[in-house]
Amino acid sequence: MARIKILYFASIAEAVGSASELLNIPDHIATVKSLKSHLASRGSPWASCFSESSTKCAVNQVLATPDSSIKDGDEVAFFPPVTGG
Amino acid sequence: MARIKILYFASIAEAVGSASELLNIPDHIATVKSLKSHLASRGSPWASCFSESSTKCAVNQVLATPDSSIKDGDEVAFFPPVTGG
Amino acid sequence: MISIQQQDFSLADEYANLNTPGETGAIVTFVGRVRDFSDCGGGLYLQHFPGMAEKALQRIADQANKRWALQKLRIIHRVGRLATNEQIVLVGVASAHRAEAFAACEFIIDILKTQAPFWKKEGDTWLEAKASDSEAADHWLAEKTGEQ
Amino acid sequence: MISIQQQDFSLADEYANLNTPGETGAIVTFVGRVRDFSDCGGGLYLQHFPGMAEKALQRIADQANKRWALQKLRIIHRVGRLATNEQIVLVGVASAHRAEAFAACEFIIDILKTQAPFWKKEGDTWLEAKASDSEAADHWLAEKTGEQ
Repeated sequence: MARIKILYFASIAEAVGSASELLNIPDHIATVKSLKSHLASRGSPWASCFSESSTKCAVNQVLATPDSSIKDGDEVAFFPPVTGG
Repeated sequence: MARIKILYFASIAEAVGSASELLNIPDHIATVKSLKSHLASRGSPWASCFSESSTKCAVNQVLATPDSSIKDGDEVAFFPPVTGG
Repeated sequence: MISIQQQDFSLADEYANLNTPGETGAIVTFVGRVRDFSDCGGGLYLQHFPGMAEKALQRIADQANKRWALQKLRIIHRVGRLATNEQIVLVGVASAHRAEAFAACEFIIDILKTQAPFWKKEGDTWLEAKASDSEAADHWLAEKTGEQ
Repeated sequence: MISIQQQDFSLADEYANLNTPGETGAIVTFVGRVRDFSDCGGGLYLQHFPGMAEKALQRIADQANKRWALQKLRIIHRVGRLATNEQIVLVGVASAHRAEAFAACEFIIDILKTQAPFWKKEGDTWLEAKASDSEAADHWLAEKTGEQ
């Protein structure tokens, strides 16, 4: 069982009504892709945010791919495409 | 017989030792090309300045070609390639 | 040098700092400002990902320094609530020659727009990423050998 | 607006004048400065062709305005004796969007360098025109359809 911190930004934070949470995840959730499925399984509004392929993920502040691994103590952030500048 | 004003700039003014002159030119000198030959015929240092193909010419402050015509009252300027900015 | 801050900045001060007397031949600056979106109440709210945003700007600055011969560069990105006409972002680059300064300045803002974790909200609406911004960034990534 | 003058200019003042509150999204400025040529005594002497130089800058400004959607633009070129580190030339462009502002600003200085009748002297030597400047100008003339 891994314990991770999840951060949400911008429209995603607004949709899920939270900026961060601490989450215990079972051992079979070991990649970004499986974490997204896990979050999407919470139902609306999570389902739509985390089935969106445009939703970006960073693990420990480095941009991640669906196959990036997630381990105990990681900080995992989810956010929409950036619009700064 | 046409009377024109000639202006010299930068390295050309320095070479010929003058910034401007008023010149009466015979009727057969009616183009930039023939004026350059006329000035080059004055001998050194004119010969080298006015046989240089890189020497630019403007007639009445508009960039001219060798075939541009020259008439009474014109202001004709000679200068090297520009180096501002 | 990179900064992420709520407070405004002074182009004049940043310009003065970019100059190295006798060495700098060209300084190019870009400033982005808030346009009038009064149909959404006006102004912008800018959110960022603290920590990751600083790293992203530093990485973009490092890439620009590696790709072009630059003397100094400066990136400032503001966050929080910004009213119409306020300054949002500054990119300033100093070089011996203008081609490098122009290329690096435009590169930095183009890459920043697509890679640095900042998000803009107008009124109640989070802005959508623009295809034109992705294309501008792709252009730099495609011409890796395009040093001028 | 274009100016040819002996006296120095203030980037801060020109930047403030380029802004149209609520409409301007991007301001790009370029400043060229005198680098150290101390082997020729230092500094520069800048000569221009009065009358024709103003017309040339105005024509370049008109071309930029025709080619890109600009809000304001400013060109200042100094003449006379300039010491090492002094400002020589300023080009400033304001637009709703950055791509236009960058393109127009670089276009103006590239074309100015090859078409406006100014000449620089370092010590006793009049500078020679650079092939790289001709190439930069040719690039703009070749991509007439390259509005971004």
